Amino acid sequence: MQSLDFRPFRARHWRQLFTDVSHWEPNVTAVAAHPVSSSPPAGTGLLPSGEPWQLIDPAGQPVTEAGPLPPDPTLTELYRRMVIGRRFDAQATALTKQGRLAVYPSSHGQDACQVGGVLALREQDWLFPTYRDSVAIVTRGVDPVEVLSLLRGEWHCGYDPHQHRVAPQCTPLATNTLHAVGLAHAARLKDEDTVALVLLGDGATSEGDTHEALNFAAVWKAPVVFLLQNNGYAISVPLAKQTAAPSLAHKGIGYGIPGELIDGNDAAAVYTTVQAAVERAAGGQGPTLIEALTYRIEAHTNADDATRYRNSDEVAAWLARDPLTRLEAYLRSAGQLDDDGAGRLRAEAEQFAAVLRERMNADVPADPAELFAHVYAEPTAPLREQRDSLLAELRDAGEQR
Amino acid sequence: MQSLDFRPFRARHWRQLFTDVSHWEPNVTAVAAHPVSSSPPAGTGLLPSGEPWQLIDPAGQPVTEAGPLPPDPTLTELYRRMVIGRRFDAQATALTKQGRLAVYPSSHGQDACQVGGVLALREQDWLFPTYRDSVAIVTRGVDPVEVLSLLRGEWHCGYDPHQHRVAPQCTPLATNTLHAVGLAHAARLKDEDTVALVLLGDGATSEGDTHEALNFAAVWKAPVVFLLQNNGYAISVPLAKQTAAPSLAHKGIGYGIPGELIDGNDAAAVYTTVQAAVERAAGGQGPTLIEALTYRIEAHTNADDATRYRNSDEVAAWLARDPLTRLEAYLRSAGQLDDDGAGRLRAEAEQFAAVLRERMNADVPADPAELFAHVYAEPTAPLREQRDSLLAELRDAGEQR
Amino acid sequence: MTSTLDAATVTMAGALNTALADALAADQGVVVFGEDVGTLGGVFRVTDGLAARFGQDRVFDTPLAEAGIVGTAIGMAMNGLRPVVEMQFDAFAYPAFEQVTSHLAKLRNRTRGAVSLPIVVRIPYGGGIGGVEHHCDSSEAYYAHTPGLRVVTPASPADAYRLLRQSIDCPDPVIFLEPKRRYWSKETAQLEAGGPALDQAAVVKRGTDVTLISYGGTVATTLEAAAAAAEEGWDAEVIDLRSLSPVDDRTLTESVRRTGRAVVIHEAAGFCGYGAEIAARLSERCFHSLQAPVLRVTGFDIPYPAPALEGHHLPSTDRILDALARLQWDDEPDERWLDSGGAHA
Amino acid sequence: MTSTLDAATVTMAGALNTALADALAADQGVVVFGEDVGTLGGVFRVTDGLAARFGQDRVFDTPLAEAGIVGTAIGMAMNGLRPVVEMQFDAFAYPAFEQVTSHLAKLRNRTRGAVSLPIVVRIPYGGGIGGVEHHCDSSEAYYAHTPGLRVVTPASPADAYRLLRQSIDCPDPVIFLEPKRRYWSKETAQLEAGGPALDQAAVVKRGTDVTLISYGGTVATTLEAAAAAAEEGWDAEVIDLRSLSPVDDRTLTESVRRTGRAVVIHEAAGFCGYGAEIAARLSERCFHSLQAPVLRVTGFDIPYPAPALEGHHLPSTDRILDALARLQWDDEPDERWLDSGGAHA
Ligand SMILES: Cc1ncc(C[n+]2csc(CCOP(=O)(O)OP(=O)(O)O)c2C)c(N)n1
Ligand SMILES: Cc1ncc(C[n+]2csc(CCOP(=O)(O)OP(=O)(O)O)c2C)c(N)n1
Ligand SMILES: [Mg+2]
Ligand SMILES: [Mg+2]
Repeated sequence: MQSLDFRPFRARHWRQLFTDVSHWEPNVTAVAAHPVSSSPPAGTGLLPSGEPWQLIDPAGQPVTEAGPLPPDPTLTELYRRMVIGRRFDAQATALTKQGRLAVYPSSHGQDACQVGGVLALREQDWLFPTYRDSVAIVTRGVDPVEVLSLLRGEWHCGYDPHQHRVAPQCTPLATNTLHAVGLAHAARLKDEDTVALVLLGDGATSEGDTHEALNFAAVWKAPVVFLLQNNGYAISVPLAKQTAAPSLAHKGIGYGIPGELIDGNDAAAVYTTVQAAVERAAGGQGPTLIEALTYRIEAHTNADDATRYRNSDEVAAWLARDPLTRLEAYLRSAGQLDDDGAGRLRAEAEQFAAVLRERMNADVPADPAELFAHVYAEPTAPLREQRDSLLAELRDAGEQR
Repeated sequence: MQSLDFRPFRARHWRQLFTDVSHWEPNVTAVAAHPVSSSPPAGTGLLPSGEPWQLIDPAGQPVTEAGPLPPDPTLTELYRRMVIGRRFDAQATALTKQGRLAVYPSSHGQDACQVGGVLALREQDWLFPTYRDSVAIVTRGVDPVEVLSLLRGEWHCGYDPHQHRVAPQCTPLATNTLHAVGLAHAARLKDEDTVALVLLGDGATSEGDTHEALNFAAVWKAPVVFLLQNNGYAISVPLAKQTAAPSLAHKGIGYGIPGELIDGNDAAAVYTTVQAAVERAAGGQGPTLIEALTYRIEAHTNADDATRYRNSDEVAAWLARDPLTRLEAYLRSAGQLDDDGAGRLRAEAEQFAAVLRERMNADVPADPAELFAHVYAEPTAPLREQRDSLLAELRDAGEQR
Repeated sequence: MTSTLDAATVTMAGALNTALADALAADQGVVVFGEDVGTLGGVFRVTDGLAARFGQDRVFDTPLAEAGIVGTAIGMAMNGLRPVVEMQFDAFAYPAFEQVTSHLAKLRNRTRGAVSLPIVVRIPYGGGIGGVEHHCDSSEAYYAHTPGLRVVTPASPADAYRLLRQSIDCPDPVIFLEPKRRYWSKETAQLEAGGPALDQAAVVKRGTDVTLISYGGTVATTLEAAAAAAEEGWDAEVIDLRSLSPVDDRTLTESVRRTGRAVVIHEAAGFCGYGAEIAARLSERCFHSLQAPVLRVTGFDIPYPAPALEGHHLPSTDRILDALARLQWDDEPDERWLDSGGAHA
Repeated sequence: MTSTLDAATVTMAGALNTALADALAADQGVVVFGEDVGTLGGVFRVTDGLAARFGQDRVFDTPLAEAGIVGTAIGMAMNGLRPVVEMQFDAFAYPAFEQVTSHLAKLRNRTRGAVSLPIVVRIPYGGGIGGVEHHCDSSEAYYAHTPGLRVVTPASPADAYRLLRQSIDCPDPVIFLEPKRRYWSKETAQLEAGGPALDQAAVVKRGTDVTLISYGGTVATTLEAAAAAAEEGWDAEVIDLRSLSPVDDRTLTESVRRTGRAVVIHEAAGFCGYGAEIAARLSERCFHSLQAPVLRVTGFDIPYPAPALEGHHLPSTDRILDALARLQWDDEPDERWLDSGGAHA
C-alpha cells in the first residue's frame, strides 16, 4: 500500500493515490506559441486554488488557516447522516445480492459529497441527482423505498420530484445539468428564491451537455451550483483518459464561472463550499463549479468487476481517507462524540436499514394497464386501443388458466 | 462614429467597438465562495494574454516589443492574397444579386484570418472550413468555381476534399471540429506529419461538439489547431449573449490547451500564431486554441438584414480597422509596395474576378440520375429502382412534349 | 380564446407570430426562446416584435446550442413555465435529439405523471425553398416514432394559428413542424384558437374515388393534384393530417373505406417514412375495402438534394397523378410488382 | 477470410469479439474505440482482450462523449482508417445523432463519392434483459429512415461474426445493432466472413402458410412461435432480415407471394416503426397475393417499461400466435376493424 502524507493535501498527492498515473499528464505549463505580450491574463480570480481546499484533514485535525469550521451541531448532523447513508448504501448493495434490486451503483467513499452537498441546500432549493446519488436523495428526505424503486425495476422513478424538490435520478450523463440550469433560470424569471444543485461525475464533464449547461448558466447568471464528484473513474476509464486539464474546476473560467477545487472526502469542506455557492447564487451572483476530489470505493455497480482496471492498493489508500472516520475523529477530539453517542448512531442506522430491508421484501404488484397511463396527460386514442388489447389478452390468458 | 485609440490594443477597446455593450459583462473577478487556501492556481501559463496580441497596429506600425515580423515576402504574399480574396468575396456577393448564387456568407473584414490562417499551413496539412470560409478555401488553391458550387445550389460540395486537403464547407456548426481532431489523430496513429486547422466562429463555441473536440484533442494530444474567428456575432446574437468568459481563449485551460488571444485583423499576427501552433502540433505538443478578434463587416449573409441588430457606427469603427489597409500601410512604409505594385495587384484581382464572373455565367447541366449515384458506394437495389422510375418519368415527360 | 383580429389576409409566418403573441399575452408562464428569436425576430421573422413587446425576460436569444435550448426548457417546465422554443432549421434540431427522446418524451411517464412538460419545440422543416444542405430535412418520422411526443404540422395560416395555440396549451410536449415553404403562403381567415381537437385530421376536399392523404408542405401540392385529377375524371378526397402523432384513425379509415383507394404524399424519404405507417395502418384496417394497394408518393431515399435537383426529388402533382393512375382502376395489377423477384438484390 | 477456428460453441458476444480480432488482424487500418472498450473490454465484454493484443493505438478508451466518438471517427475515416466504434447502449447513441445523420450518412453524397466513410457504429440495442430506463431502446427505425446509412442486425452468433466482418469491409457507414439479449445465446458454428451478401435476408425456416418476418432480438421468439404454430397446423416460414437498410425485397416478396400471409415482428414501438415499412411495402408489392392484411406484432407505443412490466411489452410467442389466428384463415375479416370509425378519437 502506498504511504500517505496527509497534510497539506496537495493535488500531486491526490494523483499519487491512483495507481495508473502513467497517463496522468495534466498540461499545466504553457508552451508559448509565440512571444506573447507581457499583458497578464484576465480573470485568474476565477481559477481554483492549486491544492484542494480542506477544512478537516484526513486525520481529523482542523486546518485552521483554511477558515472557520461549520458549527458543531452541523458537523454532528453531517456525521449522523453519513452514518445512515453509509448503512443505506451497504443495505442496497446487499439487496442486489438477494435479487431484490436489479442493480445498485454505490456511493461508498463519496459520502461527504452526498451528505455535505444536500445538507447545504435550503428547503426551497432543488437537487438534480444521478443514478449514483441515492444517498443524497435519502438525505434530502425522500422515502428510501421510493428511491430504490428505479433500481428495483419497478418504475423509472419512484418518488414525486415536486414533493422534496428532487429531480428523477438521471441516467443519460450530463443531461441533468441543463435541466438544473433551466429550473434555476425559471426561478429567477419568476422572482423565486430557489437554487438548483446538480450532481455530476468526472466522466460526465466530457459530454457536450455539461459545456452547454455551464455556458447557459453563466450567460444567464442562473442560480445553480454544479457539484462535480470527481471519483477518479468513469466506469473503467481513469481521469487521465478523460481530461488533460490541470483540474476539472479549471473549466469554470472558460465560462466566466468561478471554479473551486476541494477535498471531497471532507464533509465540512463540501458543506461550507456548497453553502457559500448557494448563497452566491441566491444573491444573484450566478453559478459556481465545484470539483470535489473523492473516490468510488466499490465497483461502478454491483455488476462491474473493478479488478479489471484498478488494483486493490489504490482502493486501500482511499479507504484510509474515509470521510466518516475523518469526521468521527474530529468530533471525538472536539468532545462532540463519545462511544455512547457513536453507538446510538449506529443503532439508528441499523434500525433504518432493518426497516428498509423489510419493506423491500414486500413484493410490489405491477399493474399492466399503467403502461399506458402516463405517456401523455390523457391516453391517446391509439394508446387506449393498445391498452384494451393488452387487457383483453390478459383476460383471455386468465380464462384459459 | 466612435473615436479609436489604436495602440496598445486593449480588450477593453475591442469591446468598445461594439455598440451593444450593455450585456457585455465578462466575469473577470472571482467572487471567492469561501476563504480559499493561499495555494496559487495551477496552469495559468495556459491562459491567453490579457490583451490581444498584435504585430502590426491598425495604423500599419510594427509593434516591435511583441516580437519579430514574418519576412517581407511573406507579408507581401499575405497582402496579395487578401486583395484577391477581398475581390473574390465582393464578386460572390455580386453574383447573389444576379441570381447566380443562392446565398453567400461574406468574410469581408475577416480577411486576415482567412488568408493568414491558410498560408501558415504546409502542403500536407488539412483545412476544415465553415460556410463563411470561402476565401480561405480559395487561398488554399481550390478552384473558385468549385468552391461556389455549394452556394450556387449545384451540389453540396463542388471540390474533391482530398485534392487540396480541404474538408467540405461545414454548415452544422462546430461539427467540423471533431472531424479535424479525428483526422489529426489518425495522422498520428499512422505516423504521418499532418496537422489539421479547423475554423469556427464565436457562436460555434457554444455547441457541445466544440467542447468534445477540444477535450478529445487535448487528451489525445492531437495535432490540431483551432482558429476561432470571433467576429462578434452569431447571425444577430452578440458575443455578450454567447459567453460570460473573460475571453473565448480562456476555454483552453479547461482542457489543458494553451489559449491565445490575438488581433484577428492583423494578418502578421494571425500568420505567426497559426504557424507556431502548427509547429507545436507537428512537434507532438498537441493542440492550440487561437481566438482571433475580428468583425463581420457584411450582414450574416446577403439574405440577412443586419440593421435589425447593430448600428452603422459600429460597422464604421471596424471599417477603420481594415486588415488590408493596415498591411498595405506597413508594406508601403517598409518600401515593399508602391503605387505600381498596388496597381498590378488590383489588376490581378480584377482579372481573377472577371474569369470567375464569366465562368459562373455558364449554366451547369444537372443530371437527375446523379441523385442516386453517391448515396452508397454502389446504388442499392431500392435506389436503382427509384432511379429507374425517375428516368422513366422523365422519358415519359419528354415523349409527351 | 380568439385573436381580436377580424378575418384578414395573413401569411403562415404572420399567423404563427400572432399565435405566439396571443399566447404570451394570455399566459404569463409562456416564454419564447432560441437562436436569433429575440432582437432579430427569427430568421423567418416568426418571432418578430415579440421581444420588444413582451420584454427580454419572456422572449430571448440563447447561446448557440440546441441541446442547451431543449434541456433548459425542460428545467423551466419543471418549474412551472410553458416554454416555446425554436430550432432554427430541421437539421439543427439533431443536436437536441437526446434531450428530446430521452427526457422530453419520457419524463411524464418516468414520474408516473408527477412531472408535466408543456413544451412546444417549433421546427421549420422541409424543402422546396432552394436551400442548401441541412436546411431542408423532413424529420417528422423520427419524432412520430418516439412515444410521449405529440407531432403537429399545419398546412395553412389559420391552422398554423390554431394548432400552435392549442399546442402551447397542451400539457404534453409537442414537436411543432412548420413547413417553411408555406411560410409566405397567404390566406384570408379569422385566427381562432378554438375549434377541432389538436389531434383531429381535416378533410380539406371531399371526394368519392380515392383518398389523398398528406400534411404540411405537400398539402397544397396534393390539392393541386386533386384539381388536376378531377379533369381526368377522378373525384379525389384530400385529408390533411395536421397531427402526425397521435394520428386520427377515425377520419382516415372512414374516408378510405368509402373511397377504397388511398395515396399518401410527403416529401420526406419514403423508406421508414411517415407514409409507411399510414399505408400499413390502412392496409390492415381497411383491407376488405381496398381496391388497390395504398401507394406512397414521397421523396427518394437520398439526402435532400441541392437546389438544382430538388424539383426532381419533391412530390409533384404529376407524380401524384401517376400514382393515381396506378390504382388499378381497370382491375389490372401494377405490372411493376408482377415478376416474383421484385427489386433485384 | 475465415476465422482459423473450427466449428465450436460460441456466444454472440464471443463471435463479435472474434470478428473484431480477425478484422484488426486482417487490416492495419481498423481501429476500435469507445467508452470502456479498452482496458475493461466493454461492458458486454465484446472487446475483451483486444487492447492487450493489438495495443492502445488500435483499441482504446475515449473520453465520455458520443458525438465526439462518431465525429472523430469521421475524421479518421477521412484519413484512411476504418473505425469501429461502440456506443455503450442504444439510448446513449442519441448524443451522436447529429454526427450520424448530418455527416456520417451524407458525406459521401455531399462530395460526389470523393469521401468514403467505412465506419461501423456498434450499438447494443433492445430490451429483455431487465435493464433500467435508457438501456433498452430499439432505435433501428431512426437509422433505417436515414438515407446513406446501412443498418444491419444479427440474430445468431454465426451471423454476428459474418455480418460484422462484412460491415467492417463495407465502404458505406454501417449502423450495426447488436440485440443485447442475445449476447449470451450460444451456437455451434464455424465462423466465416464469406457467404451471402451483406444485404441479403435469410429464410431461417421454410414454410408454406404464412411468412413471419423478424430481425435481431425477436428472431428467436419468432422461431418459437413458428414451432408452436406447427402444432396448431400452420406451416410458417420465418425470415430473418439481417439487413434493415437496404432491405432485401426479393426474398420478402418471393416468400409472401407464395404464402399469401405475413406478420412482421419487432420489439420497437409499432408506430412509425420498422415494421410499418415492411407492411407497407408488402401490401403494395404483393397486393394480389395477400389473403389477409400484413399484421404487425410490436412493442406498444410507450417508453420502454421498467423490468417489472417489460414482459407485457415485448412480443411473445403467444402474441405472435394471436396475430396468426387473426389472418382470416376462414375468410372472415378481422372484427376489430369492421366498425367504420376505427379507434375513437
Ligand atoms: C450519455 C451516456 N453515455 C453513456 C452512459 C453509460 N454510462 C453510465 S455511467 C458511466 C460512467 C460515468 O462516469 P462519471 O460521470 O464519472 O460518474 P460515476 O459513475 O463515476 O459516478 C457511463 C459511461 C450513460 N449513462 N449516458
Ligand atoms: C447546429 C447548428 N445550429 C444552427 C445553425 C444555424 N446558423 C448558421 S450560422 C449561425 C451563426 C453562427 O455564428 P458563428 O459561429 O459566430 O459564425 P459566423 O457566422 O459569425 O461566422 C447559425 C445559428 C447551424 N448552421 N448549425
Ligand atoms: Mg466518476
Ligand atoms: Mg460569429
